[in-house]
Amino acid sequence: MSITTQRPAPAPGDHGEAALPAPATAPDGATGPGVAPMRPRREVLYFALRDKRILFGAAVVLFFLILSIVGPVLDPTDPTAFDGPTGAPPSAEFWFGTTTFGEDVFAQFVNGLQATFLVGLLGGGLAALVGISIGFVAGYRGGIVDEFLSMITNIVLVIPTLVVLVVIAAFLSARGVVVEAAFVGLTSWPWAARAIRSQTFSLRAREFVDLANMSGLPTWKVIFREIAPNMGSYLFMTFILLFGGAVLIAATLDFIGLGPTEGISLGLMMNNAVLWSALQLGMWWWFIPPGLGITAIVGALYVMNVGLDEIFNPKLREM
Amino acid sequence: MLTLDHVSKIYKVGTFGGTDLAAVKDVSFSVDAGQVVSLIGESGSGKTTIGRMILRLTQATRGTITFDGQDVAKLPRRGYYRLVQGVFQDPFSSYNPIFKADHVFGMIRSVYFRGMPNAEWDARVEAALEAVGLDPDQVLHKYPHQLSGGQLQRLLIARALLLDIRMLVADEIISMLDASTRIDVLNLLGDLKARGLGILFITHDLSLGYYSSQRTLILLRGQIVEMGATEKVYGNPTHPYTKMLIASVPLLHKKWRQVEQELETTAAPAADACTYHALQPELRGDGASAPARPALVEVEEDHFVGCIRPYVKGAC
Amino acid sequence: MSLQVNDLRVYYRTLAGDVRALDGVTFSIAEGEIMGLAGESGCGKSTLGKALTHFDSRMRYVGGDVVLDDEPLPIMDSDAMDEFRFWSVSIIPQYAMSAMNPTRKIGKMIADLLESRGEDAAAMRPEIERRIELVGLQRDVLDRYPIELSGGMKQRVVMVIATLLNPSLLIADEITSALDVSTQKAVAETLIEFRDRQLVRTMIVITHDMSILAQVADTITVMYAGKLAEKAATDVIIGAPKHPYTRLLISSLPEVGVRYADKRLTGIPGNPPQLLDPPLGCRFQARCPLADAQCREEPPFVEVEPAHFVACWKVS
Amino acid sequence: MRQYFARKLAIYLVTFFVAVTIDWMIPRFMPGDPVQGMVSRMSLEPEAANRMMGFFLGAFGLDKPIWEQYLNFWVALAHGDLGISVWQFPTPVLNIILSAVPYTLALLIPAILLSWVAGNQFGAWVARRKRLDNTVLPVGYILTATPYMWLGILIAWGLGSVLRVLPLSGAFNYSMSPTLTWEFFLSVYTHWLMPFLSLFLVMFGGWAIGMRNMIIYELESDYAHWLEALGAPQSLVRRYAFRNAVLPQVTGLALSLGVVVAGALVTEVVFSYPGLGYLVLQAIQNEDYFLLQGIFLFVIIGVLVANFLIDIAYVVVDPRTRVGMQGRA
Repeated sequence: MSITTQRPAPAPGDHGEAALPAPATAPDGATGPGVAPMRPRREVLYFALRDKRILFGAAVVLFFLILSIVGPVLDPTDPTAFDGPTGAPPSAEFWFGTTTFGEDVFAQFVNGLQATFLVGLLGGGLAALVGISIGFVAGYRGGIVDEFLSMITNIVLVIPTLVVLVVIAAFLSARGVVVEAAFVGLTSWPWAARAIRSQTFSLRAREFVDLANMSGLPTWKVIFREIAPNMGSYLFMTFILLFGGAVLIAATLDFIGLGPTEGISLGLMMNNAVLWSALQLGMWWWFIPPGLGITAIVGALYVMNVGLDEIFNPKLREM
Repeated sequence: MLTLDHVSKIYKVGTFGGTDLAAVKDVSFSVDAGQVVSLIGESGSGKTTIGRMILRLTQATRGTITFDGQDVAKLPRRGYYRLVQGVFQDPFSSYNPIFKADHVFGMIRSVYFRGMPNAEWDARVEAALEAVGLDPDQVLHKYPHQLSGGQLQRLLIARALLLDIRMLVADEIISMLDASTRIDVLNLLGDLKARGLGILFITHDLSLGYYSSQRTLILLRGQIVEMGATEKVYGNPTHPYTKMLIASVPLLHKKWRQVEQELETTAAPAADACTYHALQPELRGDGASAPARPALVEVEEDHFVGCIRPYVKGAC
Repeated sequence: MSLQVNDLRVYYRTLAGDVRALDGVTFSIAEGEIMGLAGESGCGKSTLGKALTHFDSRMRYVGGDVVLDDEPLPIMDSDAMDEFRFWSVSIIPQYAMSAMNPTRKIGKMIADLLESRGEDAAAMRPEIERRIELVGLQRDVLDRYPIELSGGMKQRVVMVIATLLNPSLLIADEITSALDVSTQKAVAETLIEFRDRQLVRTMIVITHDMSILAQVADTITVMYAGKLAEKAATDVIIGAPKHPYTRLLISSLPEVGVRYADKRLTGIPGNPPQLLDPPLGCRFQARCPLADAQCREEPPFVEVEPAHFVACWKVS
Repeated sequence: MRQYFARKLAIYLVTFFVAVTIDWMIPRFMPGDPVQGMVSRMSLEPEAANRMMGFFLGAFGLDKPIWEQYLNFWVALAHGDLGISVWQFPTPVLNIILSAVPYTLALLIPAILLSWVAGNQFGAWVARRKRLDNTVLPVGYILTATPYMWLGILIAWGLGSVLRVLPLSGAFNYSMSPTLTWEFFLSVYTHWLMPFLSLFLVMFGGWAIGMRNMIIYELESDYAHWLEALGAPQSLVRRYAFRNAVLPQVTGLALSLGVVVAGALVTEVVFSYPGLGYLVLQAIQNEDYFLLQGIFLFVIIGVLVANFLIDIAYVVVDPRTRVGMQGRA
């Protein structure tokens, strides 16, 4: 089953089980790739390097990543220092102009990018870790363990987590990017857990898992050495989507003014722009870059994901 | 050697596991060394569940399975798998597609032969491959998709042989293979039997069971309805279900109609008399006293049959 | 002549190049004939079935022509084919278990299909019910969803739907392989009944199971690696095959009555050739005990005896 | 069927219970004494701070044993007592929330329903039409990747600030008072249009893409292939595919509610639209934690109820669930 990129990535697990290609039973049927399509690595690479979407997505993400690293070096201005002209449009000196208070928008932007990547990496990573662990255990063990974990998953899935985050953040007196990422990560895993659970569930029924068990391998080895590698592509795509999701959630939090109390972020930039009437004043250089940065990164990830999806799910690919 | 004693498997299904579904009901039989026992049933008969219970891939709900008199569930896992192994229906799904095919050997080595020197291990692998008629150069270091179904199934049997097993559960191991190669894998079971192994051959194909086994069990909805020496079960099928199965097998040289006619004339006793209840007169009469799950009775030496109408209450 | 296929070539497009799944196939089927099409996996038998009805997206028409009832069948032109589909040519697909829309009641689905083809579904309702009963089902399956039916029931419903408009040619692709023996027999016998009642004029029954063909087919065509090996009346193919492949294949099939202990059957060594780059000449030469230098040239598919066609240099 | 609903209802009740518990726990168990932090951030005179501190302690009931605090919380909740707003002292929180809810619903419900319907239609139409698929679809991906507030900002800037065709903020012209006149309705409508549009567009992209993927999956399914082999026209095949592909979209709708609500909240902030989102911002800026917690509960209840309704709808539209539940399958 494909991971659709619809936000908030609707748990593919929901119809995943029904939609999984059944292993071919008739001798004449092509021996389908089954659950997580396992194709020779060379073939995956072949398609990946010829897929415009993957190349484009990777290029965009890479561009912003490099910019976030190189930017602060090129322009070492303190992003929160009020030492430029006030409300100046982009110029040779201030590439992205300045804010009403004389802050350098470009410096804010590149530093904000850093925070964005950090939140995505940490938040998405944590969510992936939790989601994958819960998905594996629930899917592999089944029974009561599964009932219990699925219940927790469903509860967290239904609760509008952003509202929870808002309340939590409001009560936190000091907030850092890492703490924010942790909270985002801890609340955005459920759909991933569900999706991975159903994948694990169908892989568990495959005979090579029985064979590994009959070789006397301990359970954790069966999960991590036999099942997980088969879901490599799936796990990677899950991480990409969680990364994008974490970036968007963090931006939303920042925008309400509940972002990190220290430093700068893209969401905070938009918050400030709206708060100090950049819209009415026509200071487009203040609010265009941060939103564009987020949209470009997340959009590029989604586009990349579609490309990957079609490579791993030949059904989606047109011949 | 391996004995199942009143083994049942009940699955919990439905919301909160509210409904019981009996996949295997009160099954008892044994497999001895140097014997091929075929377990024949259609889909949903519970034949695969029995195999999985023996292989400890699922637990019996009731009853015990013993190996050399010891309760299988209590034996250490590794020790048990050294003696008892299985091969399954789908050769392609039996291999982890991201690894090379000999990964199945590697797993065995990592658990059982950790300290063995390379040369000794290679010799062992070679011996096992030779026993299944495979050329090491053709099958080692290849990915599963580069090998044929027949080669893959033989590799799995070779994998089991690495362990000095005494018992093999072969679950539909040739049903997905091509006609031109399946017989060779089937013959392999005969060779293993000659080496003294006990083999449980699970299949839905009566002709395969007839070809390779000494004893036959007919399974219907989780229950054994007829069992005994293969030539007796096939030569004198008594339970109507067995007869129906035999009459349904497509044969090359005989049309279905012919087989039907033969069965009606030669099969004894007449289909309208229930052998089971004829031998247990005290149970005859109203439906209430007819046991829900009649035990098997011996109709001739080494040939047992259950009630011929186990599902029609009070029919006898 | 009801169906005439001339030098049909259909390839599969893959990354590595064209797979020659159907590489010059010529045969004909007479009015009222049930032709069995047998062969191992990947021999092109299913490709033939699909080529005559509906190409899948990877298939590529390369050459050859097909004539049905003296009318050319535009198989290379999907739009033009629509005029023939369902009315003249119909198929029971390999995936019959999932061939029906899971969220539509069967009766409604049939009505949708008929109306979309310009038929009066309401007027046909009595006939649909009659045929449902003909295959041994209750009328009320029309008011059920596909998941409410068992595999055998679904198979029969699909058969009824495929033949509703009395097609000249029906292709039945592996319709028994997913079924239990008892259901298999019922479904196979229904095929014959449909022909006898002239609901279908000719049939191609595709299967890997030779013994099913021995029961239902009038003639059997054996395919090997994208080409035809032999075609003859059923009892000739079973009893006196001429092509070495057919002979080896028939002799490797176990059936009730043959036992390992008494008569050890053997398979055919080796594997079929890759169709990406098939060998020149006879495609069976690598596995054939009779092969010699002459076999490096392609043997023609010729009539060696009346209505007995063989493609082998060693058969005169 | 009844068992299915009982199970669903049980899960929602547990979820509600968990949510309320979280809501209760946050101010009490956050590290570093959040009440202290709140008061200190108010930058009051020491004396006022002490009195504020005492007020909060009493209001939260922090001087009572934990279990009693918890119990009291539930009792108050049952009476609809969400506390008194600090920001608009002494208006009850419930009243403030109730006056904002209609605005949020007026944005959310049309945006969700229209985007779902239009997105599904569009996605289905685009699927397997090569040129469209390659040109229109990337727009969909960009839309889904756009943060709600940024699209709001862009629309507000473009239509409100540069072109000046629509008003930039509020729910209606401040110089008007709510009356049943056409002028007033027009004012409400023009103020509503931009926030609605920005919500609608982001969601539309998501549904379109999801539908496109599901349709392709359905068009490659066995039943679609068989229909084609029997010569059924594309219109029938697509009709079936659409129906089946919509089903997962219904589930997706339920799962997306939380995020959509969050999107609505920030969109309201951009347009100063006086719904719950705007209230959240006010609550945060005025350190009104009762209000914040009240909104939290309100949103949770709303999302849970909506989810339950969608669950019911799903059973109605997917026959398989009904059949399965009757145990006939």
